[in-house]
Amino acid sequence: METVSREEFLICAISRLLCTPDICHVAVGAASPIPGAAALLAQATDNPQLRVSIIHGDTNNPFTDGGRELFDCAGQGRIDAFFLGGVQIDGAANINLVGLGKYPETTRRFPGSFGSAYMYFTVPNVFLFAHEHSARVLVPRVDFISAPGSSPDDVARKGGPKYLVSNLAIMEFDRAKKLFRLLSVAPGHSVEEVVEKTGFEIEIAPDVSTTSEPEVEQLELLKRKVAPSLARTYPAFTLRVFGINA
Amino acid sequence: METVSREEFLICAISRLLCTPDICHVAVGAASPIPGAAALLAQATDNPQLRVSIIHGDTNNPFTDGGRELFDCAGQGRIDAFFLGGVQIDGAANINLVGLGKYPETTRRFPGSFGSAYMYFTVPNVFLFAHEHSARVLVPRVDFISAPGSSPDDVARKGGPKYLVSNLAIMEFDRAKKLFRLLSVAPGHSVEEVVEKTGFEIEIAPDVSTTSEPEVEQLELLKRKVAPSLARTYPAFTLRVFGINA
Amino acid sequence: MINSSIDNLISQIDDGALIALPAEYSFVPMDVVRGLIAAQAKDLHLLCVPIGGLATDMLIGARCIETLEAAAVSLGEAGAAPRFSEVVVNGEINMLDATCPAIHSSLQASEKGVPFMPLGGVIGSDLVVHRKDWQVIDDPLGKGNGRILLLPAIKPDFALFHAPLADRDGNVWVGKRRELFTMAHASAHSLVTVERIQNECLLDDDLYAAGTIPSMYITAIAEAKNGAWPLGLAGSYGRDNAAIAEYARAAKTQTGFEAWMQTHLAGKLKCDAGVGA
Amino acid sequence: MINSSIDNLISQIDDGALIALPAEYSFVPMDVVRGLIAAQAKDLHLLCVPIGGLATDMLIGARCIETLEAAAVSLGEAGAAPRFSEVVVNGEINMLDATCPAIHSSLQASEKGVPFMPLGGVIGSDLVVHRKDWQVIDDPLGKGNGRILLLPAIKPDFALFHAPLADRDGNVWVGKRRELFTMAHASAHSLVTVERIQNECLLDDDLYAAGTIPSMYITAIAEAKNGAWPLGLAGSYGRDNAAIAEYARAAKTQTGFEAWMQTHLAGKLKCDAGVGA
Repeated sequence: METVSREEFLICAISRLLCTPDICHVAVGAASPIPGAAALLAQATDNPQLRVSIIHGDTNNPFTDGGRELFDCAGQGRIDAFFLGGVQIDGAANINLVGLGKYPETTRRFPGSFGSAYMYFTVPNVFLFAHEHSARVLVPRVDFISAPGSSPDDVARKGGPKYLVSNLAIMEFDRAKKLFRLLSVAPGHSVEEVVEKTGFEIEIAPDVSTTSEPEVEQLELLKRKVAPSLARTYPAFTLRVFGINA
Repeated sequence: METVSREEFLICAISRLLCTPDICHVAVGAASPIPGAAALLAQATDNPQLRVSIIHGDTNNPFTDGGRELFDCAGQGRIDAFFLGGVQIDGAANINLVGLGKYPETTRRFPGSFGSAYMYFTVPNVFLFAHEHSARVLVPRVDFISAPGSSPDDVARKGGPKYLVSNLAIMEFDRAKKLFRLLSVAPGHSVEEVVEKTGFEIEIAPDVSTTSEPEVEQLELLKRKVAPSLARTYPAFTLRVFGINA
Repeated sequence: MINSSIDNLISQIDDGALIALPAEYSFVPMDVVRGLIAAQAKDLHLLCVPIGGLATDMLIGARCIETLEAAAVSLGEAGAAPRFSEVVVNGEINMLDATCPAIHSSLQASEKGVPFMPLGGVIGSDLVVHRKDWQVIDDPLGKGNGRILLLPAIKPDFALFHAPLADRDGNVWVGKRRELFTMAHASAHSLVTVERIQNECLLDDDLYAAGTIPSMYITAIAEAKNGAWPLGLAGSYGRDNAAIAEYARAAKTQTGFEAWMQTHLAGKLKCDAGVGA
Repeated sequence: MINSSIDNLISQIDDGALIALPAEYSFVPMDVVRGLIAAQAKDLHLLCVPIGGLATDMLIGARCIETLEAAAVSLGEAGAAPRFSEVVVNGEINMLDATCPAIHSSLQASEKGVPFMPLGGVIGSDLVVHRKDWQVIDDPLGKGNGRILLLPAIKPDFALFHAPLADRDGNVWVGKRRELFTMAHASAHSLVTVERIQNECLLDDDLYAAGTIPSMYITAIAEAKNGAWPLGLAGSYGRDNAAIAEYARAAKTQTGFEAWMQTHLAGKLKCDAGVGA
């Protein structure tokens, strides 16, 4: 078996999480190549009915009512899964996409909250994606709440955090207890390492396991079928990870 | 000179009222052939910059954002003149498009308020059009207020009644005094007749005059240029009044 | 479901459903309306978007309607809507009088997933007195904008419309008839008839895409040639003014209406009427 | 005014104006942005609809911006927006952080002529703490919907965008880029550059009409071949990723930015860059 890249590993892991009857429509942002590939892979694997909408993408982009349609569509309850990142994520599943340090000055500024402050409330299964599993990203308390992980009863909320996925671990958010539970750890890593590199308290699932490696068929499908359709929307990513030009 | 029909007389009279620098954009409903013809005639006469939008018409219909665009457009302040009818109109310029008798039962039901309850508030120059000048239409108090002629200070209102036009008379609404003032009377009729056939108190302008007859050039323009372009939107009217088939 | 049948569309609409129909300047699904009448649909809540015409008058005459919300009902140049005028005076349906932009805004509220939308004007109209579901509030921003009307979201169970064209992926082209986008976005389901279904994906062509409602909003599509008759379908065929005038005359009485409907529901009489595509 | 010049467009934009620019997935008028920089525009209030990119970063680097409202600013695959990141940290501009649907809704409020629009979600985000112009109110309908956010209408002085096509009547085709309709409707003026102006009226063709902003919303149009470069114009030409990457590198420092801009504002260098139509 060839070496599996970090990106391929993540794509395959996320793809498995998307294969559930609850999820009929996954929307993915234009800046999210790994989730985009995972959603298309889930569709290609065994779920042809799964609808994958890549926002502002040159392919798999069904929107015809302008920039607001994604948000309207989520507000209507037509989107089941969405991905959000975070320069910081805390144990209450609050996310920060704005900056480090005290706002508004900040010591380091990131792009901004995008649609997170809305999508997090409206999409039932939000996947949080940590670009780095460290105590610097997974912090006790975010410096700025772009979008809160939970809401009081007097705020309408149909959506919220479902999983937190990183290169090291897959955690599930328990909305009742308001904490993350470790479900599985990447091959070659330990529960202890995950606990140490997570800057907030987590629960360990009794049946915590090792995250499955990509299957040969999955990888084959990813390279042959998914990557080419991804290339027009995420050209730099597709070139770097799969060596495919748009 | 040929006989001038009632419709031609009204079209020409309204057309003159539309030729004023305040009015750059006239919108006309699909069920308003006389105002529609008047607006197109004003444009053809000496005002090529006058924008005429015939809502839902097959011609002169610039709208591309669906049924709400007319109302949005008015809300944006982009429409300077609009026409409203009334099965009843009262001296305070309240209009009733819903029915006679006590609502909701009513003794006679008419189509309904359409967009009047909004357009009357947003368009600066609303022309009220009475299909019949009688004390049965021009009443002391309408049975149902589809749209009020004036509003208290705590209700935002940029628009309202400007003129009331009938086959007998042209009256102007005085927004400060909240009453109609008789400006001119159709040829062959008297101020006394107008007063008698108006079911509410009116003021008589000191310089009350006789409404001008259509000019030969106006009629010629109306038949040659306006009528054909009207035919696709108001086929029955154009056939009956001008003998032109769509 | 692409390539469904009109019967299948009708079978999805339970008695008591809240259905939305477009105005006559838009794309009215007359075959579906006839189907509902033939199936003796009952207790429907009909939302006219925003004005009713022939379809509304027929559904009222056929006793399919329990509640009607509309800014107006009229046959346009063919005159008053005869069944509507009589039935409303008799108090036989629950009439919710509205004004055009209020209906558009209520649908936009559902489109955006918010519980209400504000609308300027209207205050002082007797509509507000009678619409217990409408609410006037004081300027919530405190910026001197005064009182304003709030309209509750309306979420139809079914948006029903006809369109010139769909594709095999379930996308529907309606061109500039954008109120159909709003209706489809706001409704739980959209049941659509079309003149024609093509193989090529409408979203692959930039020109068509601009006027295409994507399949995610569409529940089922059935082909219905001349499906808007006797109304017109802009760009495809005109109104059959003679047939509409005939209806307007016949439906002046309930007996006349019933005779007319019986004739016109039987068989494919509409094809005999000589409609050109 | 049809067939205006870019200079004429620029001359209409006074210092301090509130301008709206589309996101990079839409049609960004880069020639106008370069024109504003060359004319040393000052104290602009820039509304990104809803995300800023290259254009925003350039205007910030050129000191044209006093207030910036955006849901985010990023160069996309080319990475962080370098001038934005530095200038915001230094507190040199008045930054109004927002979230995408809030900006869309604020423009829709102006489009509808209402003082505010409600939006779900957002409450609990620190955005609400810092946006003094946003207001959270208790469920005004008393239907158990809970608290909700109200966003004040934003009425830009100028909507600025580029488009593939216009006609001699002043209608502009933007296809499915409907946010440009909303921007044009909401703004006092729309100044537009286009690749091409045709004689045939766009509204006369049903296919084009569906994607056409009518002339009543358009103040002036200037032809600008490759006017979105180095960004792409969907359906016409792609992004010039090499030029954008070069910008991203150069603009890491203010000196590098200024050198890059000087080179790129001088003459018609963009044509030498070999942009294919």
